Amino acid sequence: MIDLFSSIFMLSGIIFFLAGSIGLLRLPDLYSRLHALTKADNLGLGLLLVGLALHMQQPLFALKLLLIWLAVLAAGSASAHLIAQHARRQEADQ
Amino acid sequence: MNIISLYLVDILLVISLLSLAWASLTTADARRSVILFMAFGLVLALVWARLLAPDVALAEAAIGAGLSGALLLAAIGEQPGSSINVNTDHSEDVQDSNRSVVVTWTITGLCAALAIILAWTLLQTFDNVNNKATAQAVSENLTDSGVSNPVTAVLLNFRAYDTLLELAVLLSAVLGIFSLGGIRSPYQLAGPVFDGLARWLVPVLMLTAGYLLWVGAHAPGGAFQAGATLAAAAVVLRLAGHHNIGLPQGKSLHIIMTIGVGLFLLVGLSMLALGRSFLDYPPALAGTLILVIETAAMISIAATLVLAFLGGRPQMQKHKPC
Amino acid sequence: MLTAQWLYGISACLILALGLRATLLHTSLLRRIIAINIMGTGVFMMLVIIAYRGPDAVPDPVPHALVLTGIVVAVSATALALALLRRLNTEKADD
Amino acid sequence: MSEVLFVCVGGLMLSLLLGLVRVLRGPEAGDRMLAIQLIGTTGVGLLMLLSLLLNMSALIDVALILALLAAVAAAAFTGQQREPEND
Repeated sequence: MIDLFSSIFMLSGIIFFLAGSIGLLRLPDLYSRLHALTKADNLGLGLLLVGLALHMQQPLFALKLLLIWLAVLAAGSASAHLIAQHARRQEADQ
Repeated sequence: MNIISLYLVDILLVISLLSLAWASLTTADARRSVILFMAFGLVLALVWARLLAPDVALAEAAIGAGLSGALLLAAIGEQPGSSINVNTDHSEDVQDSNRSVVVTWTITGLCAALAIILAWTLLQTFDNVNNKATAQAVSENLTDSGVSNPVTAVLLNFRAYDTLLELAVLLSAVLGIFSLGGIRSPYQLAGPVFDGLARWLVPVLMLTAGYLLWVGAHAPGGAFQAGATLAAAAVVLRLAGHHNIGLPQGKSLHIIMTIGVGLFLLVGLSMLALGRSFLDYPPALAGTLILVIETAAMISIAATLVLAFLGGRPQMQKHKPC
Repeated sequence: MLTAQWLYGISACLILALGLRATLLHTSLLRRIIAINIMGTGVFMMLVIIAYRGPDAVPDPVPHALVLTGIVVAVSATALALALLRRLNTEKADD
Repeated sequence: MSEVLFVCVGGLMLSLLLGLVRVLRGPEAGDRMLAIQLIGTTGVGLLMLLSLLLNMSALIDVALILALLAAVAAAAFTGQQREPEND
């Protein structure tokens, strides 16, 4: 039962990951790519980690996974904002 | 099933690594080369993890994917003519601009020959069965080393000379940097988003450094990884436009620069005074001594990396930090 | 011989050779510093793959310790080289 | 169960490869940096899976460092130096 749930979580996480990557590759400009990427891969990682956490024997490891996800989430959104800001500044300079 | 998925990982990692190395080395633009080098470092950390070298992977993730990139980007920001538009500065970077085709191809040929000879020698090494002696020696003596992580045991006990001299190398690098010029100009004060990022990232990096230092005794981690992570915290503060990034001034700065080598040497010499040989710790005390030395080493390594990012000796503060 | 050994071993040699070629061919000093870093990576990779014994075996810790030392020395050498480069640029600008 | 892990590893490697194409193609520095963020996140996921497959819990720590330092890299990329004051 746990195996089934964890598999569903992990596989749907991978689908989000791939959606984000394909968006990064196919969308026409930086801002729309950013849009696709930040949502998809953070959610994808979250789902993947939930799936993996169901397998962890020690609760400490599961806690660590949660911590890492929070770090990726906060860092990812801030980085994306900074990169967009940087791109805007470059455009303004030209 | 595991083996097949590992083959897939291996092949794709190698393709990524080689194409990033090639792109970073051959692109015309210097800034682009640095960004590709950062991606290279990131993939490299995955390669070390795949090759069962988590200690190395930790160091690569901290240094290769983060700090080296920050150092190189800071250097790019200062290149002459780069302040207006970084992308127009192609003329200096085109690699073959004033070299003849003959020279280029001779060098390429020689490098290819070197690669073939090296690969041939390396593949011979793998077939040699007698190269397990060092691994055996480590695992036999591990219980006397004071730690249970074999890499830490090698670094701080069995081959402590190496680490002592490495800390000396770091110190001389800082002294060299001090003698070459002043500190880089500071960064613009961060906007609200960057400020918010720094507010949580800096304490988390510092906590992680402490964790890595502690865990290094029995699991991957240790002074190098912890020092690099601690340095990253200070680098973030600097990038966010702060003047006060936690480095002390004057005498105290000299102390934290030298404490790694100094304490290491002191411990080594006191072993000599106790009638043992240099850096030969008594097994009962080894764990404590290693932790003390590692803490000092972490502080010195972090100070070295931060000073390298600053690019020189920090000036005395004229006004109080706000 | 394990598949991983020749795969990573040959890549290590290739990375080293590519780095060396770029070190010799580039005229920009900054690019040479990056190239030397990539070259060093090839050496590290050789050491790590020599330590590797297969997916289920414990690798040799001694080369790992050497690589760890090497990474830290490489970054400090890079920092020193960048400081030299910076001084060189200011000297040029003053002329 | 190992089949699912295998599929996940394959999916993440594919995602990494797509990010790699964007890093190599650019065209702007921002695009490359964005792709580096993707490679970082994918790397975090991959390290988790490898820690299960290779039975090495230490790779979780590597993933943590990778996640934190990706933010440092983005900060270093966007940080702007002030003009020198007395030059």
